[in-house]
Amino acid sequence: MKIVEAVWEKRNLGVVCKEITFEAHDSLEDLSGIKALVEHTEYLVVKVPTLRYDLNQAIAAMGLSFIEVSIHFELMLKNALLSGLQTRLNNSITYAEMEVRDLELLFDEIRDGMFASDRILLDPAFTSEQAANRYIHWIQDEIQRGAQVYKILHKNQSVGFFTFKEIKEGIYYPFLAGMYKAFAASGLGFTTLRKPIDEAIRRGGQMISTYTSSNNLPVVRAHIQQGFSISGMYYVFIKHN
Amino acid sequence: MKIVEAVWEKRNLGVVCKEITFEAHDSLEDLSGIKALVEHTEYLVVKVPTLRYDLNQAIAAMGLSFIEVSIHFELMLKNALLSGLQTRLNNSITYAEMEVRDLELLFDEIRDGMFASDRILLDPAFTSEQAANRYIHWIQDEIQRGAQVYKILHKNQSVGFFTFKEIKEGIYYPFLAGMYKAFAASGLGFTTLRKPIDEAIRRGGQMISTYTSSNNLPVVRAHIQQGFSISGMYYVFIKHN
Amino acid sequence: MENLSKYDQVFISNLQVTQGMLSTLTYQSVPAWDSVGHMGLIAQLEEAFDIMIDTDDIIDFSSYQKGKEIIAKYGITL
Amino acid sequence: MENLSKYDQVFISNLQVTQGMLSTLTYQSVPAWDSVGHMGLIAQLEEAFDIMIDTDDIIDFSSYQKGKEIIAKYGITL
Repeated sequence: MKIVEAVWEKRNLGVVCKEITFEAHDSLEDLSGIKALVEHTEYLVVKVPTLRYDLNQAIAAMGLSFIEVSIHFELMLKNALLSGLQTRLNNSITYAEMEVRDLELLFDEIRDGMFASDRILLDPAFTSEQAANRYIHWIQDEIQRGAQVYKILHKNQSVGFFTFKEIKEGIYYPFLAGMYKAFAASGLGFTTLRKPIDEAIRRGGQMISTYTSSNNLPVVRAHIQQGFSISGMYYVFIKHN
Repeated sequence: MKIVEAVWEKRNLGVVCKEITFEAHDSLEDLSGIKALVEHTEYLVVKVPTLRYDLNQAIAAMGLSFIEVSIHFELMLKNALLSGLQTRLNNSITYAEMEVRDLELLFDEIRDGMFASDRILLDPAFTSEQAANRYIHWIQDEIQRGAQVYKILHKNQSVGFFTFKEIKEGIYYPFLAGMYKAFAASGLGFTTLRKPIDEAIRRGGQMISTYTSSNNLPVVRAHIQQGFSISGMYYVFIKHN
Repeated sequence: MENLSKYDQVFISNLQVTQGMLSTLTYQSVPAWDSVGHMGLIAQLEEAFDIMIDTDDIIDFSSYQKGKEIIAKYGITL
Repeated sequence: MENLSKYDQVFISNLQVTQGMLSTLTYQSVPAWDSVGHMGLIAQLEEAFDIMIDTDDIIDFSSYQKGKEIIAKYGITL
């Protein structure tokens, strides 16, 4: 069991947030130690590995409610898949690192509700402003720490974006990506996964490691279609005090 | 919302069981109509589509607890994938329809705890005998209704099994499959998915449609590796009264 | 007429919809018509009519009805 | 010695384990070593040592240690 005080969420969401992650070998007895946390933390997030119904049940009994599965995806770059049609389309789409005004456009799109399946946005205890601010702060923090943000371009028009961060030598984590509203129904969504793959290949990397929510079925499907495998799943429960 | 009285579970598990499935367009108000069911059904199973935190939360508040995600998989046979090594192995493995004594072996394996991620087996309110009986009855019922059960063979030895059922013209549903205990760590597990594909191709079919539990990560991974796509996901909650 | 039924069949088999749902079908109106489904749909239309659809047309292909106009541009009479 | 480090490296890169975990590593002891992981592992060992492993040996390949014995049968000195 790992308990993290998510200090960044205090600024992002304005509440004290703690995140508890259980591992497969943790026992039910470990729960007694977190009773006070469960009762007093303003916003508590608990992640439980699959196949642990004993934990699910005990956590639900403590008043937490299930909100999503965090699905972890991995792709060895040499296993990346793309159909003939996608290859043709991908060749007509480019990407470039963002400048300041590109970031402003991105932040406007986020404020407009880009991440509809986000657990903060789904939660009536939070506002859409809080959800948007959290993403914007997250991106700004990661840029400070050396991550890149790219715009995806069709005929010089921004159609979407992706982020890019090296988490271990040759292993990249595109922590956020998405399509802009005007192109959400364009079929180009696959490029938000493919362009990070292209960039990782360009940099001589080996692997992409990322995760997504079960509430975002289109993005889960897109990962699978492009050759990602699921390396793990965690059930996510939340509680407000 | 669809309510099914699962009469077969009365015989299988010895309790009155009802299954409620919500669809994406159902409203939170529909919950008030099931209050009596939730309070009085001996064993209640509720399935909720993803992205409906309002329903998850309301259902948890009624005392149900989350147990698994039911992941629906589909494969157009022409999209089936198999690595070179798997193709070589698959060619050295055969399958044949079961005879009575093969079924007895299968049922012994099931009684020995073959389906470790089953939501009945995970549930302390049920015994492992109930869980095994349920599978055995299920297979017997499906045979009665015209389904086939095959043994998977390596050098004339049974290493596992799969079931096979046509649910629509050219669409097959292998409702159960698994490896026998002595071969659980053999790497041959992929054949429990591939042999049904081979049989569907042999019969001139178009598609395999099936589902599995998020609690069975190895089987989820195996589907994805062989080209299946996820067509939908339901969060499954249960309650005992 | 034969082309229309071919066009319909691509939607029915790719998106698991019924004939009755076609006339009002739009991108994202069924779970199967997402980014992955869109690629499958376009690829099968290209194969069925032996055409190659431009990127701009693939992006604009937002509904069953809109798709008819687009296919017509490639000389296919539905 | 060079063969042993090649052998170890296949496990480390395929199953995302550390060197320290290898000696006691068995099938299903980490989530990555399931049926899918087993295929990736065997395929990469075949490539690394330019051998073709028999079906029976693939089935018996149940641990890091057992695998050493199996690889030795193919004339590879670890």
